[in-house]
Amino acid sequence: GTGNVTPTPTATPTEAATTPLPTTTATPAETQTLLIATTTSLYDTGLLDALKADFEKKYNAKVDIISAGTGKALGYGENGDVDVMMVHDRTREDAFLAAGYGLDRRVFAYNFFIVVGPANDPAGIKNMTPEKAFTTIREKGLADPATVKFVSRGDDSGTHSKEKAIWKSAGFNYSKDIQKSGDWYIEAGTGMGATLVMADEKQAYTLSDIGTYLASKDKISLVPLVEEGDVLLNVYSVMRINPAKHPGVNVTIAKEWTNYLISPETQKTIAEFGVDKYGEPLFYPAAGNWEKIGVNQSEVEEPVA
Amino acid sequence: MGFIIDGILEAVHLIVTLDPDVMEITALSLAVSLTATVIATLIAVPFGAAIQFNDFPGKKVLIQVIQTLYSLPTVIVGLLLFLLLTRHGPLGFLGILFTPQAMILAQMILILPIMTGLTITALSGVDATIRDTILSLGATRLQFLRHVVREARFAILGAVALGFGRAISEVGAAILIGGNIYGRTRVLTTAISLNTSQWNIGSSIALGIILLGIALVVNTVVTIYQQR
Amino acid sequence: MGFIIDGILEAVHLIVTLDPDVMEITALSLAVSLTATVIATLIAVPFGAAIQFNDFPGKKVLIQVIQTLYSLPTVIVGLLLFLLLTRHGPLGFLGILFTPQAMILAQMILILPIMTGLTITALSGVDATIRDTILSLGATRLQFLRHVVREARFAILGAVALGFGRAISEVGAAILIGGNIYGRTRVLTTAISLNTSQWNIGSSIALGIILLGIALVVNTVVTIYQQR
Amino acid sequence: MIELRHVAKNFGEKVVLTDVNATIRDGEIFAIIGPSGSGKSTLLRLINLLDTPSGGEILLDGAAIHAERVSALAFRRRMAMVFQKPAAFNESVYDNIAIGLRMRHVPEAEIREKITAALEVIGLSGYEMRKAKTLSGGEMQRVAIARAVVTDPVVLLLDEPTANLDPVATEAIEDLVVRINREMNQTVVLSTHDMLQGQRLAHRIGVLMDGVFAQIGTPREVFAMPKNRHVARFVGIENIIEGTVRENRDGVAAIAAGGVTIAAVTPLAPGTKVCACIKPEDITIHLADGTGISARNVLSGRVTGVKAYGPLNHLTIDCGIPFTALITWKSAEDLGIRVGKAVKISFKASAVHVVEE
Amino acid sequence: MIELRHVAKNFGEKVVLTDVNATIRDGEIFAIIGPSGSGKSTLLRLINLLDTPSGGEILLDGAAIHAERVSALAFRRRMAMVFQKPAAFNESVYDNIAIGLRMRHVPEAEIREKITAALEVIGLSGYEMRKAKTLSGGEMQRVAIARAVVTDPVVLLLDEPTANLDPVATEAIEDLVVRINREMNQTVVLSTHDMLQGQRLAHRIGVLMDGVFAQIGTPREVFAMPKNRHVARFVGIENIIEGTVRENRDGVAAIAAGGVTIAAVTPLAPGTKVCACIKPEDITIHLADGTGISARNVLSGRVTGVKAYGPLNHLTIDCGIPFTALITWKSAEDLGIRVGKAVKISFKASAVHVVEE
Ligand SMILES: Nc1ncnc2c1ncn2[C@@H]1O[C@H](COP(=O)(O)OP(=O)(O)OP(=O)(O)O)[C@@H](O)[C@H]1O
Ligand SMILES: Nc1ncnc2c1ncn2[C@@H]1O[C@H](COP(=O)(O)OP(=O)(O)OP(=O)(O)O)[C@@H](O)[C@H]1O
Ligand SMILES: [Mg+2]
Ligand SMILES: [Mg+2]
Repeated sequence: GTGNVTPTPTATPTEAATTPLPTTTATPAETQTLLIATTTSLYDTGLLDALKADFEKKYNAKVDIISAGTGKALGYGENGDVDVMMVHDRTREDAFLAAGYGLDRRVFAYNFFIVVGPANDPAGIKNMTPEKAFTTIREKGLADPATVKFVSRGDDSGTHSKEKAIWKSAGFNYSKDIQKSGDWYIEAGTGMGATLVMADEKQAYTLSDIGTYLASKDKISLVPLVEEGDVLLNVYSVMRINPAKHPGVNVTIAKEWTNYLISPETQKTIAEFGVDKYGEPLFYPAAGNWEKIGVNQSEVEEPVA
Repeated sequence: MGFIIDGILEAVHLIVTLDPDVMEITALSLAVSLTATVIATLIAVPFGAAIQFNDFPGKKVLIQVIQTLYSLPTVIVGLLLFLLLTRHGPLGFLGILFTPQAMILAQMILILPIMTGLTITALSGVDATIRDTILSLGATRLQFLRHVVREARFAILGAVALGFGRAISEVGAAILIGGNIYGRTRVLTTAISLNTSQWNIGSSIALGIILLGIALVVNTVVTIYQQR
Repeated sequence: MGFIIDGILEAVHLIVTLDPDVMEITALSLAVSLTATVIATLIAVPFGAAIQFNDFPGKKVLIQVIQTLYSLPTVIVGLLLFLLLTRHGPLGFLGILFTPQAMILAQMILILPIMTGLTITALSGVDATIRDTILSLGATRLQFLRHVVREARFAILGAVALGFGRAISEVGAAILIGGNIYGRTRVLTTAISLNTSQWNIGSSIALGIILLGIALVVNTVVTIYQQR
Repeated sequence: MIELRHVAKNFGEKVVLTDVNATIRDGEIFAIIGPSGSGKSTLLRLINLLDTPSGGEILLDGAAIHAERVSALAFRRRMAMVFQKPAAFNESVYDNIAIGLRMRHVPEAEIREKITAALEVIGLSGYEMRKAKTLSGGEMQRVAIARAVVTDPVVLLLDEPTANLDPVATEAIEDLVVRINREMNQTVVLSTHDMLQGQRLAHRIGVLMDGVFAQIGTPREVFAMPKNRHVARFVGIENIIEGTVRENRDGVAAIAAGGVTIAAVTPLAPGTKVCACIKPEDITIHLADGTGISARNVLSGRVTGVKAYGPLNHLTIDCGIPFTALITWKSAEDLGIRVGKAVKISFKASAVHVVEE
Repeated sequence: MIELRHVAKNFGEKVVLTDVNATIRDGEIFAIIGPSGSGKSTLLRLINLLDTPSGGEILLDGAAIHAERVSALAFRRRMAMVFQKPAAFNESVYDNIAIGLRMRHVPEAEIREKITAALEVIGLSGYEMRKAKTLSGGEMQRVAIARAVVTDPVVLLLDEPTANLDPVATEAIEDLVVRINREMNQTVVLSTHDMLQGQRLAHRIGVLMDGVFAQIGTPREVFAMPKNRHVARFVGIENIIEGTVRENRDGVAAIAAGGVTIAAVTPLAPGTKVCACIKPEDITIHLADGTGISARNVLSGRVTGVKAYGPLNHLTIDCGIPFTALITWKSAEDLGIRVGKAVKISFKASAVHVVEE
């Protein structure tokens, strides 16, 4: 933990009341606070906590992180209650930028979603393409919902968006062919961890981000069945809140955070993160991989001015 | 504040159009929480009376513990129950995880301490002379209970109202044990929670208004019954 | 069941090693919820007394509404307060979103109806002749309040215990308004919620045990105070 | 001075007081008597501002206490009331008695002094630390009296203050009331159903019946000269004989009543329908062959009943119309009274109190 | 039959009953009198199984009611109790009275009948639908009596049943008690602080003092022949004179007491320290110049006080030692009694009740 700045309500009521969200007008000597809203799956990997300590030391800053579902995180951003957003849902990010709420999106990492399921793989999808696997699960699930099931996040999160994208790419109309199509398709409406647990309980398939899966691997019996496929790409980006919309958001340090993330040293840290714990990295650095991710180079490597 | 107005408008809209999804989750909320409250009442009132009207060593400690359980977080209740009901858990054979039955169980467990504690408080407010009078008139144990509860009915119904309120408004256990499965275990609070995580504030508020609406109806019915 | 034992062991470990993170969030939980409870008590008791001891049109309806608010979901409280406190909200200028102050506010709002309603119930249990006696002895308004509350102290302290329990165990508003920021607004319930979402069941249970532990301490202190 | 002016009170449909009028003077002990449910407690509660009259007004030293924009507190602090069913606070006896004083911010040393003295008077010294809720009925009643008295009120309102007390304790309380009334000139308004207590304590008695004071007067007036047959019946005059004035010579009337004629001192004219009230203790019993009785009224009869009545014997005698008489046990023994015995009864014309029907 | 055998009761430190012994016979009206706080209510509560004795046992028809493994309910259903502070259920008067019957599953039609009859007797017809909480003190007391009586108990326990009632209502309740006792042969145990009520109603009276029955006997025995000076004082014998037997001739003793000598019928031997008790009503007053008084004891004195005492006058006379006497108002008037008047008092040797100190 950081432990150096830990305001308790009794100890620093006035400070918190008068300078709740430090602004750019603060003198450089003063410790600034950066407020980040992040999607849960990213936060839960622990990557941000690992980066935060280093950043705080280097920039004489304090980083506060709020983790929430993608929708809620974007909501906080829209209202200008945070300085920086870190999410993984490009469609909605685009809308967010287009609406002028966000600026300076930078992609800093990526990894892949995986399809997990029971070890005995009742639908037999192992090593299929994601689209094929989904189609098979649907077919077998419709035929025998007792043995083949799919649990969906069902919460409009980034992961859920990705799931919908896969259905679409497999040629289905999500709301018509999938939702409410039978007992095989279970819309959980909860977080990733809970969804994995539910899938495990029901011996069902589900789509998961790699980080959450690895974190809960030893507590559940599900195994990864589909790990390859472009459509499974999971891109994490960072953007700062537009001060024109919300005067008062912390601009300087938000930029510094963005640049810190895409800096070569940090990219290296990202590449190595999780290896010691899981034996494999949780993220791939975005640097140098802009083509693979399918974005402009500037969005990956150009520091924010 | 626009959201609040949006929420009210949406609530009105959902109600007048009898939106089937909303009807369903409202009905489930009501069914689950009412059942949990009724069962909890049937346990808590005799249990509370047994504690209040008997002297035994450890009585004070027991009351203390019951009051402490007021602070039991719903997530913890959900977790513990999950560990019991999971496939590999001691009660896994029941196969009721992620069903309304399990949610009833969770809510019931959650509100039992509150209802028992408030029953004790309510009954302790009944005058000793009333208690003596009931006994003296030749009451059996059950008749004693009935009459003393009747005398404390205002406070006991307050406890029931509170238990119901806590049950229908809790979300932690409902989501863990029920799973917030669309069309099956989604209740008002889990739906609100979902909507909020999706930042559909208007819908959240609309569902909140509906939740308060049914709470109002339940309370009114109980109050009318009480005044009969 | 292994998780429960794990949880107990972890709780013991966290406590005996005085784990600084745990100490910090425990202290914050306690500070926030105690403050919220104290403020809510200071408001609810006089307010409840004002309702109970005055006759005015709409009194019954008001009590009904208060009882209905028992069912107010914490997420809704969180949302509404968020809409007030967000940067461009009516109270955005306070800049207290994502601070403990805002969490205190949220918890206080959440428990106000419960505490007011239970105060009314508690005071309605005070015999009319006791009330008359207090008045007759020449009590000012404040003295009347003090003495009648004193007579109902058992039930009122029950209400306080319940308010505190509700405050310290709620998570919906705490997470929306506080943001569960590590080192700043993370309290026991939001930490439990986080741990649970990460399926760290042992840690969740450990934190739950710690939460119940401080609730027990608070209740015991209150009870000892009451019996003086 | 407490003035009751056309005080009325009803609870919904139930009319309790219709038109109560009285002036209770400073330093007076005023007793309210009346049947159970006649409104004694209600009236005391109205004076103590615990309830609001439905009509009329109550003045304390000229100020209407129920007037709007008047602080009840100032008036209440000049009074103290002991309730018919005294309520015990869930505290010690000491704290129970101290409450009124603490409300007035009396220094604790003075409170202690006063309470010690008060407990002495009510015979409960050493009870300071007892939980008041566990007191016996009479003990609690005495504590309630102490609680009221220690505040030194100008007006002391006592609702059946000795209802639960034995004669010895009653005497102690009565002595206390008389003493504070004499020494501190406190006005005392008390309700009682104990006629003897009214007689012993009160300067004046008001008989509350059917929503009004049927009579207000000194104990002598009320008990010897009741205003009507209801009052007469209530104050224990058992011989109430209906009749008609036949003739009236110089203020001594002959009243015909059910076969007998009764001589009575009254100015009422012949033809008036009246009730003749004769107190049982005013009737003398003679053996049937007794002669030379000086009383105007002498009737022959036969004893139909003998009952113990404390120090007295209570006889019923049938003289054509039934009479009751009280005589001492000794006289009864001397005269050999028993059921069936033929006796003569006599009473003076002046012992007959005549009221118009 | 209720047998009290060595019944003891203490509340923590506070010892209330130490060794209460009595046998209350079937069909008897047994009155418990005693000072406030002596344990009358406690004893009744013990009989009604509302509390457990600290020692001794209570037998109902031979069965120890507090024995372990005995159902309290069966015993309780044979009794009914009226509490000193009757509690009203938050219901109508009708429902309040019906509770005991409903517990016994009496058909509603019969309940209605019984309640109508009971309300008639207690003078509260038409009160069926009133909320019991709003009744006056006396009304509630009567409702409580009705509530107990309608269950037709074998044993009726009444704790100060008429404490809040005026004489007229008291008479109605007393009549009711006497009637159910006579007609249904119910055993009645009542506590009262009204000595006259004890005298009027009870077949036997127990005087509860200092944790034991100081005396049990017929009203006559208790009031005329108290066992000791405490009982004597409590039952209202005001002349209690300490002295020593000087001589005793054929059962008539001469007792020397503070300067005067009193002749009394007693077998006690000379030298015995005694108390001589003389009831005030047994003392005859004569004008100082009266002659030919037949009584053994004639003392000269001076009137020092005159008080009204219901139908009587209460005199205090200083004869060297103080005496009190009760005479009728008429006699007082005839004799011209007033403070300061010189009088002679007389009483028979047989009127002196002598108890050993
Ligand atoms: N629970 C209790 N704890 C302590 N003392 C008690 C308790 N109950 C009764 N007492 C005491 O026991 C004594 C006897 O009480 P009880 O009520 O039997 O008296 P009582 O003869 O009925 O008096 P009263 O004529 O005043 O009604 C009293 O001094 C009373 O204070
Ligand atoms: N709140 C109320 N609602 C309805 N009736 C009431 C209320 N309070 C009192 N009464 C009635 O008013 C009448 C007078 O009551 P109150 O208590 O003044 O009588 P009381 O003269 O003191 O009688 P008691 O001698 O029995 O104490 C009673 O008939 C009673 O039932
Ligand atoms: Mg009264
Ligand atoms: Mg008693």
